[in-house]
This record gives sequence, structure tokens and C-alpha cells, in this order.
Amino acid sequence: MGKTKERQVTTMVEQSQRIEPSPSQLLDWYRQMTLIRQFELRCAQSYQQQKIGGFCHLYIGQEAVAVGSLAAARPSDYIITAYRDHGHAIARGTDIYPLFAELYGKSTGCSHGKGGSMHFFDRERNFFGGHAIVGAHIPLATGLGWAIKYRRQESVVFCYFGDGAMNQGAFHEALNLAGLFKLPIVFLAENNCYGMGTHVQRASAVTDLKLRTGDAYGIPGKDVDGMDCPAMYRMSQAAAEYCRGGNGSIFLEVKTYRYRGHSMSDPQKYRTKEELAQYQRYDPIGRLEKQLKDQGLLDEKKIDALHQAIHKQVEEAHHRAEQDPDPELDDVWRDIYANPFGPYRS
Amino acid sequence: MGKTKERQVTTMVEQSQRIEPSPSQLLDWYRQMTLIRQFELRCAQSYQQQKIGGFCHLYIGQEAVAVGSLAAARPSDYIITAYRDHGHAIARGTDIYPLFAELYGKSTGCSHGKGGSMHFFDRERNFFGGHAIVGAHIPLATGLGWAIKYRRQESVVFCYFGDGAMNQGAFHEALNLAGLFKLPIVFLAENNCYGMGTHVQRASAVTDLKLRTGDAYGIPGKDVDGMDCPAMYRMSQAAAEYCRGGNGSIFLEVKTYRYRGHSMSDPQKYRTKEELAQYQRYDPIGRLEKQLKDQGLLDEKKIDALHQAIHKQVEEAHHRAEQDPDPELDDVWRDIYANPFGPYRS
Amino acid sequence: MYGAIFMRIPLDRTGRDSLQDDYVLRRMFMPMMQFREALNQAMCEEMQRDADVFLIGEEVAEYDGAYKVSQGMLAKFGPTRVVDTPISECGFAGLGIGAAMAGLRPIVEFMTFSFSLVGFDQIVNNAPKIRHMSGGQFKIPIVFRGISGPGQQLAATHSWTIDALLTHVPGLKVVVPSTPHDAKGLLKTAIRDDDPVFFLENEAMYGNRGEVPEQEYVLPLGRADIKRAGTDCTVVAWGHGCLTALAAAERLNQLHGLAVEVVDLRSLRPLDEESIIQSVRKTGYCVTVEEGYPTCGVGAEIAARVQEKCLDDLDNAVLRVASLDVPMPYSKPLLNHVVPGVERVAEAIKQAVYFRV
Amino acid sequence: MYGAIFMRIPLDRTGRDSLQDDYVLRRMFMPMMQFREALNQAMCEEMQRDADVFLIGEEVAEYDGAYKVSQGMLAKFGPTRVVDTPISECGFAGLGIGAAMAGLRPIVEFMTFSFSLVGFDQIVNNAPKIRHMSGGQFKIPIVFRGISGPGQQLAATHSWTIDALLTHVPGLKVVVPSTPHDAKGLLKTAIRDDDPVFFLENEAMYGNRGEVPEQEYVLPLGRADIKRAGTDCTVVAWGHGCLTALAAAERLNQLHGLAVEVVDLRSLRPLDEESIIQSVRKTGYCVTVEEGYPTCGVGAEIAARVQEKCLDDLDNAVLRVASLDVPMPYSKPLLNHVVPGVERVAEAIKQAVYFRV
Ligand SMILES: Cc1ncc(C[n+]2csc(CCOP(=O)(O)OP(=O)(O)O)c2C)c(N)n1
Ligand SMILES: Cc1ncc(C[n+]2csc(CCOP(=O)(O)OP(=O)(O)O)c2C)c(N)n1
Ligand SMILES: [Mg+2]
Ligand SMILES: [Mg+2]
Repeated sequence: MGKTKERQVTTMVEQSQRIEPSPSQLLDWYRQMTLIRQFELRCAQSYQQQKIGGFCHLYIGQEAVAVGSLAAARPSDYIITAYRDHGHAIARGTDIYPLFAELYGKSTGCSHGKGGSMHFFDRERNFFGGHAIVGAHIPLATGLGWAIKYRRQESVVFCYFGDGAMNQGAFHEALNLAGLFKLPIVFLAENNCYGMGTHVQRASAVTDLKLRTGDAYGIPGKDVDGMDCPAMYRMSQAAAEYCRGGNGSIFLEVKTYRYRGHSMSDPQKYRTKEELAQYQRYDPIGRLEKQLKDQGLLDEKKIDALHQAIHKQVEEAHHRAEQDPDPELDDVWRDIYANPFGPYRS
Repeated sequence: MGKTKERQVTTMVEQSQRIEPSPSQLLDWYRQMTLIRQFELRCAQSYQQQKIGGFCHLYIGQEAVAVGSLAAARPSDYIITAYRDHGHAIARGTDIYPLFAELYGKSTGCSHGKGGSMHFFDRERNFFGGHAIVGAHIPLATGLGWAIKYRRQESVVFCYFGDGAMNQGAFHEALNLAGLFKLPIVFLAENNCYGMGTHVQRASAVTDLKLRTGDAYGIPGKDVDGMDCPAMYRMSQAAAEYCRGGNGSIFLEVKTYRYRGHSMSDPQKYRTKEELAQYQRYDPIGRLEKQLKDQGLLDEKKIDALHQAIHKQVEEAHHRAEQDPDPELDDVWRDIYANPFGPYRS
Repeated sequence: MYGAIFMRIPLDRTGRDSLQDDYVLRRMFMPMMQFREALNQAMCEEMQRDADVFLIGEEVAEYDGAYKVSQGMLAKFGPTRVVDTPISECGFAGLGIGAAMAGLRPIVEFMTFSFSLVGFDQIVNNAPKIRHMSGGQFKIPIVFRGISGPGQQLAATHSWTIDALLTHVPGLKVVVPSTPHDAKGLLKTAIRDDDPVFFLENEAMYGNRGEVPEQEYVLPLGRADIKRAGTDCTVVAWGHGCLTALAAAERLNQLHGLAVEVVDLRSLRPLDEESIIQSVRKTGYCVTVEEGYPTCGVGAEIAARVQEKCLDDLDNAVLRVASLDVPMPYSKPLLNHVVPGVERVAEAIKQAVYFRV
Repeated sequence: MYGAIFMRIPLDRTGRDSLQDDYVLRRMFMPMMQFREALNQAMCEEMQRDADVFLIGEEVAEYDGAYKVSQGMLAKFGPTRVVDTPISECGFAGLGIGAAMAGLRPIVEFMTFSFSLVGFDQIVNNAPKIRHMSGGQFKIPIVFRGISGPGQQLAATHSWTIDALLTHVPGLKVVVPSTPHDAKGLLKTAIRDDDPVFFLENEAMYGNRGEVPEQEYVLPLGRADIKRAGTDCTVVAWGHGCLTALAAAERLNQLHGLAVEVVDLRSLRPLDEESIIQSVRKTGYCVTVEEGYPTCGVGAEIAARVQEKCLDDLDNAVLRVASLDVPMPYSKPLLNHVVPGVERVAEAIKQAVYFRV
């Protein structure tokens, strides 16, 4: 990686350290992370009751990544991620009612019941989806970045994927294109240590993931503590600025951990309870809660009130979604073609 | 890249410098390179006469790469390359008569007329082919390396590909597998500055190709002068030893240049005559010829005799191949299945 | 070199109302033009018309296109709109799809569709399904174009006729023109279409010349064209196979006075089933012609539909002509033996109509 | 739980002479076994028999297989022969093919064949064509196995029935068993076969139980099996679709006394055309059942062949039952509407035989 790039990155990191979130931001993030977690606990429950089908990949433990990074995103920025997408959608501001409805396969769902847990979309919020083929959305991110550059916009793409996805050819080709065309993309590798049951050490020849993109694609890499929401925000904000400045792409190795199994049907024999417990000690929500308490911004009463409000919000959205009608059977022919023909004409 | 790896590579380079090819080796390489060039000039002629079909990618200018590196290969080593494969097959020892016959699509061809220029194969010499989908043979090389390791053999894979191929996903996945499983593979990227009409600077976000594999896959990279046959030999020999020693794979960025168009139908508007002329000054054959003359191993008379012998060899092989019969039409059903059925049964 | 015709473009049965204005009877001047020029014109006109359209692919810009289809376009539109890529089919196909999601209208050139297989997931999963999986929130207005069909002795991996693999997949559209005229009109429509359209060309046809109107025109997707009218046998073909079929029809007419009707599908998805059925109802016989592998091919689909929709009108089974069921060999005589030529098509037609000398 | 039968494995018409010794009438004890156990046994037996056989794929080793097909195999054979990979389908498919070229006999597991599309070039270009392009110098004894078919609400990209895409390609073999018995016998043959064999399983069937002989046995590729004999209508099916067909046949028998014959193809390439034709000659009616997309599907191929080979024996057109021609939706009622169930197959059969109450 060239000297200029290195200097730019040092500047970026320094800049990030000067960014100070406001109390209201911190409180909002606490609320968002709690909302994501409550949402997902409710999902887990419904899934176990077999009311939700398909695969369901919970984000529990990783909430700070989506919340902290997307706090740095403008409404005009583009967001794209993989199938573990609940947290990103909620942090992007999608209401949880259409998300629940999607999980229930209802036509009121955020993808009209066609996508399910792995395929949340929200066009209005520039949320370009959850995508379920590992790595296959990373090239799409280059297209989003391309469109931004083509139109000389100031926007940035936030592209999320897992440590496991980095071993896909699609990752390689996309990163080279992003480096070559200097596309405004923040690549966020959520390194939660596992791709399904395989530890990153057993999947990646090099485990220091932040190094994988510098010499290979001229895209500087930095790591960041994904269990620390303000840290995520600071680095993402600086990274987005770096990209808006026309410097091309940047790569963040986000160190995080998922508490639950890969999906709902994972016996998790590949890790010990101790390993899990160790990470849970750094729980992103607990950590921010403590900070907010220390700063006098939260107390037990406020926390209780907030949790109750969120609980109510979750239950109401869930209930409403559950009551919604299933799609009409004829819906299977709809929304396949934008210029439909034959049986696809509605 | 780890400290241990770096040390190993330094050792390898030092070792390579101590390797001294014998006079008879040098003379043989001179003969081989001349044979390859004469062979290909004959190909070009036949192609222009439209006696040869398909695509035909000449190796002229790059002869030192195949000859020098394959001088380091044992008969039990595995060789695999892309569609620009004439030089590798000849340097591996395949007789030029079945190669000509292949170009003519004859059943006496090295691939029985089924493969053509891009698909030379020679099982007997562990030459695992010419492959025409860019990058797609690199994963095959990991399989060859896997088989060697599985059987605890001492062999090494020599895997050749172009600078352009390095932007394929297949390259990425293969290098990661090779790094992860520590497979005995010498990866030789023949950087001839162009993938078709696209300069490496316009295709690769990072043009210092030798750096692309260290941090990304834990596979150390070194560059080597591909216009210098003895240098190619020394480095390849040391690299092969590195792999035989159980250290895993190694990556060589081979700096070279092709004199002819990408294929026979390339108007070459993407480069200047001067650029070409500059590289031709370092012509691998001319350079070795000068060295051999300086060492008193060759003189004009010997050179003449050798050229005439090779000319005769080429003409005879060509003539014989041209006379050979076309395959029987029923041959189209043959050699598709090893355990054939229905119409594929011969 | 100039003709003048009335274009036979019907007004009904098209899915694209917004385009119907263009389908009018018009007197047109028809200069002769190469297939590749027609494609070039279509792209240039659409790029002039709509700033969101851009062309991307290997060697499309500085090299002027591996097969010179994009000749001069870099000079005309500059490097932001005519874009060379690394050899990364998965990457730049995905880039195109992402750009389409963001509202641009990319034309992605595959040097040949044989190379698209390394990016197959992008083209059969992302392109056709993201709209659906998002419940219709996104449209994917993208054209993938390039060569489909066996080239000149390029051997097995380089000689894909990809028609059937793509036609199999709902969410895509597949267009295969057989004349410069159709190529231009269909490509313009494909570029304006809001869905992923695969536009399949053929190396052997790039140099073909044909009449192309001077005035602007577009052709609807999903409308077959009767390239030769006849009453004795229906031959269903498309792309390069259509030319083979026409030659066979001509030969049979000259030799035996047979009146063969050649239905040029022009697009495989949407498929103009009605035109096929109508023709078969008339002739009672049907032969399909394709250059791809026979098994689960497009010919199989047509045969299955024809027997389903008009079994009682058939006086013989639908016969399929396709490449032999083998990988393409390099050797020229072998290759010519594998790919269906005029002779083989003519024989099949004779067999289909129980023709005996 | 134990039955005893004489196995009906004929001796003729098989392409694999070396295996014929195994196809003898034998009295066998038949313990009940899950489909996944049958697969597991087949792999274990072949790995015990031949040290060149190894299993590689995502999560096959330490995780015991994403769908537990390889349960216990790591413990039995160690990490050199039961190998976890990164999520690199192109990479490890290629690794398998390369290892096969070098003489090993890999079994490559795709978690599902939906994921194989990112490595599609390896499986449709390298695997089936290298032998051919080398003029027969190399054989590629490799098995790719995994799930093909819509799972439980996995949405469009994850629900591929890949049968037709693969069957299209000469150079491959495609096997789709419907019972634990067939699965074991066919997988063992596939592993011993010297060509690339695609072995397509189905999540919905892994838990199914059936009788499996205790003694060793293998089954030939390319031999259909009449899973239910009947005289009123031929239903051609395979894999999971075969179970749907059997259920429909049973229902029609109970409700209306129809005697439906169900031909289980078991392998799509080689395809046992003779068995299909024989059955259709007998019944005069034919329905195909598949879970993939209909267009250019395997049903189309069968319909095309049936009408070609025995048009005069058909008393009605061949009807195809397939998934609707749409991407798979997530919603359960929508999914169930798209994938053909017993009801839809039964209706098609009634329609095919002009059945009226
Ligand atoms: C191409 C492909 N291969 C395999 C899978 C199955 N699969 C789904 S998620 C997953 C693990 C991905 O791990 P990672 O990228 O680290 O993301 P995480 O699940 O940890 O968020 C696998 C193997 C898939 N969906 N797509
Ligand atoms: C996947 C794929 N894409 C495109 C092509 C067309 N093509 C053949 S060779 C080539 C250039 C390759 O360049 P490089 O790897 O540098 O090798 P070189 O030709 O310089 O030896 C291209 C684009 C192909 N064969 N395969
Ligand atoms: Mg992970
Ligand atoms: Mg090159």
C-alpha cells in the first residue's frame, strides 16, 4: 500500500478519534440496540413456535456494528448487506412491523412476503437488501458505488458481509473493481469469528483480515471494535468521510461476535460456553448502558421505562403482523417483471 | 506476512543465487527456446494460411519463462497452464509433431484433435493442460497439490497464468485454499503487461503483483526476470525446493512481455512500436545466446547448425502432421465418458 | 443499396404499452448494414437518448470491442460511459446489476456468453430475482449482450450456446435476433426495457448485411416473425439457426417444391407460443432448429408445448434438430458434424413431412 | 423392522460391465434406514474400500454436515479424508476436479446446489469437458452431491432445482434417487464411476425411512425403476417428485380406482428412455412431474422424446407438472402454490386420461 494512502488512513483514524457523539445520539443508539435485540428475541420465540419459516440468522451480539456504523450514514447513502440483516434494517430506520410481517410471509412485509428473514429490502431508505448467497452482494455494492460516481453524488455505500464471505471469488473481483475505479464504498467485514461452524482460522489462510485488502487491492484496511457502539460510529464516520473525499474505498475489519447459533438450527458444538461467555462480558448494549449510567444519562428507572416501551412496541408490531392476511395465491405471478408479459401481467 | 515466512523467503532467494546451471543445461535451454520460437513462427504462418483454426495465442517473447522454470521441474511434478500453452508443452518435453497435429485438428494430435491450440495435454508427462477459461485452471492446480499431499509425495505443482487472470474470483479462492492447506504449488504469474488489450495498470488495482498474495493469503511473493532464462531457472528451482520442504505455496511474479498480439487477430493498437522494441532488446534467446558466446560455448557456426537442425525438425513435424488424416466423424462420440453409455459407447 | 418498405410491426399483443406509439406503419428507407453496425447504432442511439445508459465489459472501450461491435463508442461517449473492465465477469456483471438497482441502465457485454459462466450466479440469481425478492421495490433495467453459439473451432468450453440455460430461468428475458434489422430494433427495446434482458448474438453473423431502416424504430419483445411463409411444414428457429433453417427451406423449395414456413422466434422469453401454434395448425408438421445441446434445450420446450397445445393438428411428431449431444470438438470436420447445418435441417424436414423422392 | 426380499436388479442393458457381477438375485435382509444414513453408509463403505475416496465440502467434518449426512465421518476417517473448506464453491469444486485428474476420487458436497452456481463454470466446463478436450487422456472420477430442490421457505436464490441445468450438459451424469435403498446403491456406483456424477438429494427426504439391504449392493446408473405398476397412465418422475407422484397415484387409486404407473427415472443422464417408452406404449398416457422450473426442464425433454418415439401410442398429449414458472417465494402458502403437490399431480393425471367423475 502506497505511502500517500497510509498517510490518509492515519489522518482518518486521527479524525475518528476527535469525533464525539452527543448524549442524545448515545441514548438513541442504546434504544436502537435494545430494539434490535428485543425484536430478535421475539423472532427466536416465534421461530421456535414454528410460526416463522426459512432460515433465520440472528444478529444478537453484533448490534453495535449496524447501529454505530449506520449512525454515520446519511439518508442518501446506500446500504447493502447479507442474510443476517435484521439489525441493519432496523438501524437504518425501517419500522419493525413490516419486518415482522415479512418474517410471517405477509403481503404487508417489507418484501411483500417474497423474501423472508434473509431478504429484507427498503427502497425508500436506500436499503438495498439482505442477500443470501454468500458474497454475491459485494459486486452489487460496486454497482451502487458506480452509480454514485456516475452521477457525481456525495453518497457513500455501506457494504456489510461476514468473515466467511471474504473467501468468495465475488469478494475478490468486487474489491479489485472498487480499488481500480476508486468507488466510494465502506466495506465492513463483520468478523464474528465464524462462518457457520468454521472458525476464521480454519477458513482463511490469513486471519488478520484487515491486511487482506491493502496490498491486494490498494484499499486500506483498519480494524475496529464492533462491540463498542461509539467506536463503530467514530470509525465509520471517518471512513465515510474518507470515501466522500474521493479517495476511493476503505475496508473495516469489525471485530465482533454472535451469541446465538449461525441460524436457528445450529447446535453450536464448535465453540465452548466459556468462549461465548467471555464475549458476552463485552456486550455492546451492557457496555453502552454502563457508560450512559456513568455519565448520568441513564438510571435504572429510565432503563426500565425504555425497555417497557420497546417491549410494547415489539409486541404490538408482532401482533399486528401476525394478524395480517397471507398474500393472495395469484401474487406468485406478480413483481417478477417490471414490464410483464403473459402470465406475469397482473 | 509473518516473520518466519519472510525469513524462509530470504533463504530461498539466497539459495536461488547459489544455483549455477551447467553449460549443457544452458545449451539445452537455448535449443528449447529456439525450438519454441521456430515452432510458433511456423504456427503463425499456417494460421495466416488459414490451415489452423480456433484461437492461437503465441508465446513469442516469453520462452524463457517456460523453459527456465520447467528446467526446475522433475518428471513427477505436475504442470498446468492457460491457453497460451505451446511453450510449456514443448519445454515439458512433448514432441512437436503431435502438437502440430493438434493444431491441424488431427486425431494424431496431443489431444486427438478435440482441444486445439488452447488445450494441449500430455498425461504421460504430467502436463495437465492448457485451459482456456481465464483463471479456471488455478483451482485445478490446488487439486493437483492436494493429491500430492494426500499421497505424501514429494512432487510440486507448477501453475502458470497471466496477469489478467489474477482478477478472476477463481484465482482468489484457489490461492486462499493453497495458503490454508499449505499445498505444494509454485504459482507463476506471467506478467506480460497485458490481458488482451488491457494494460495491467488498467485491470489491477495494485500493479505490484508480487504483493497481492502475501498479506492476502500468506503466500510469499517474489518477482523474477522472465526474460532471463537462467534467472527463471534459479528462482523456480529454489521455489520448488521451498514447496517440497512442506512450506506450502509460493508465488512468483514473472516479468515478461509478449511480442505478438494477444491472439492472431489482434491489431495491437494499445501499444507503441517503441514499447515493443524496448522489450525485444532483452530478448531471452538473444540474451542467452550472447552469454553462451561470451562463455565460448557457442559460436556462429554452431548457432547456424543448430538453427538448421531445428528448422528441419519443425518442417518435418509440420509436414507429417499436415498429412495426417482427419478424425473419423464418429469420433465426436468418443472420449466423453470414461464409463460410456448409449451413443457414447464406441 | 436502398429499399423502401412498410414495416410489418403489429400493434397488439405487446406487454410494453409505452412503446406502442412506435409500432406504426411507416415508410422507411432501408440502407444495408452489417449486423455489428446495427447493434452499434442501437447502443449509440439509446445512449444519446438516455444519459443513464452506459456500456461496460472487457475490451469494449480502448480496443473498440473484441468483435468490434462497440467500435468508435469510446470516442463518442468517453470513458465514463464506455468502460473497460478487468477479466472479472462475476464482478462486472454484479456491478451492472447494482448500478441498475440504483437506477442506471447498463449494457454489459460478455465477450462471449461462454465466459459468463464464471459469473453465472450473478446472472441467474441476482439479476432475475432481486426484484421479486424485494416484493417489486427494485427494477433491474440491464442488458447483457454478447456471443452465444459455437465459434470457429474454439473447443468445448468456449462454444456455449447458452440459450436454454437462460431461458430456463423466470425473471429474465432472452432475445436472439437473426437479422441486422431485428437486432437493432430489438436491442433498442431491450435497453428501454425495465427488466434484465439477455441479448444473444453470434460471431458468424456480425458481418452479415441486411436492410435497416434509417428512421428510428423499435421492435417488441415476444413477437415471432414469419421469415418465410409456407404451408407444408413449420420450422421454428431463432438467431443463427434461423439462417440455417431459411437456407434449408430454400433448398427444399428448389429441389422438391416444398413450401416450408420459417418462424423466427426472435425472443425465447417471452416466447410467442401463439405464432408457433398458428403455424403448426396450418402446416401439420413441426421441426425445431437450435445450435445448443439438445437435452432440455429450447427445442424440447417447443416440442413439449406444440404436442400439448395441438396434438390433433400434428400429422407427425415434432422433430428436433440441435447440435449433437457432445462437447464441441476443435477439429473442423468434427465441429461441422456436431453443429446442425443446412443438410441436416433439410433432412429433418423431409423426415418430418414423410417426404420421399 | 426387517424384511426379506429378492432384489429385482436386472442384468441387462447396463453400461458398466465391471459392475455386473453385483447385479444378481440375492436374498437380502432389509433394515429400515433414513435416507441420510443410507448416503452416509454408502460413503463410508466406499471410503473403506478405496483409500483414494475422500469427502470435501463446507461443514462436512467438524460440524458433521450441515444436514448431518456426513455424521461421524470425521471421527472415522480423520481430517485428511473428511475435509472442511472455506465458503469457496468455485475453489473447492476445482480442487476436487484437479484431484480427480490426478487419480483421486473426491466426493464434493455442496451444502445445496443453489450454492454451486457461484462455481458453475467448474462444474459445467471443467468437470465434463477436460476428458473430452484432452482426447480421453484424463478421467474425472468425481461425485458432486448435495441438495437440489426447494427447501423450507428459503426464497428465490436458495431454492434451486438444478436438475435441468445439469442434465443439459453432455459429459456429466445426473442421478436423483427417491428412496434410501436407491440412494445407497446409486451413490456407491457413482463413487466407483469414472466420470463426474452429480448426485442430487433433497432436504425434505433426508429423514425418510426405507428398507436398505444389509449386504453390500450397487445399482446401475441409467436404469429407471417402476415404483408402482399400472395400466391407466404413465407418470414419469424422479427424486422428491417421485414421492409426490406415488402419493397422487395412491389417491387416484383409492378415490377412482385408477391404476397409475410411476416410472422413477433415478438418473436423468443416462436417461432410461426405453422404460419410459415401454410404459407409455402400455398406458397410452403420460404425465411428467418435476419440482424445477418448467421451461426447458427435464419434463420438456421427456415430453419431446415421448411424442417423438411413440406419437401413435399417445391417446392424449404428454402433460407436464412442474413448479410454476416463477422464482420461489418465501411465504409458505405461496411456496406451496408454486411447488407441485399431490393435488396438482392428481389433477394433471385426471386431465391426461380425460377422467371425468
Ligand atoms: C455461496 C454460498 N455458500 C454457502 C452458503 C451457506 N451459508 C450461509 S451463511 C454461511 C456462513 C457465512 O459466514 P460469514 O460470511 O462469516 O457470515 P456470518 O454468518 O458469520 O454473519 C454459509 C456457509 C451460502 N448461503 N452461499
Ligand atoms: C473467463 C474468461 N473471460 C474472458 C476470456 C477471454 N480472454 C482470453 S485470454 C484473455 C486475456 C488474459 O490475459 P492474461 O491472463 O494476462 O494472459 P495472457 O493472454 O497475457 O497470457 C481474455 C480476456 C476468457 N477466455 N475467459
Ligand atoms: Mg462470520
Ligand atoms: Mg497477460
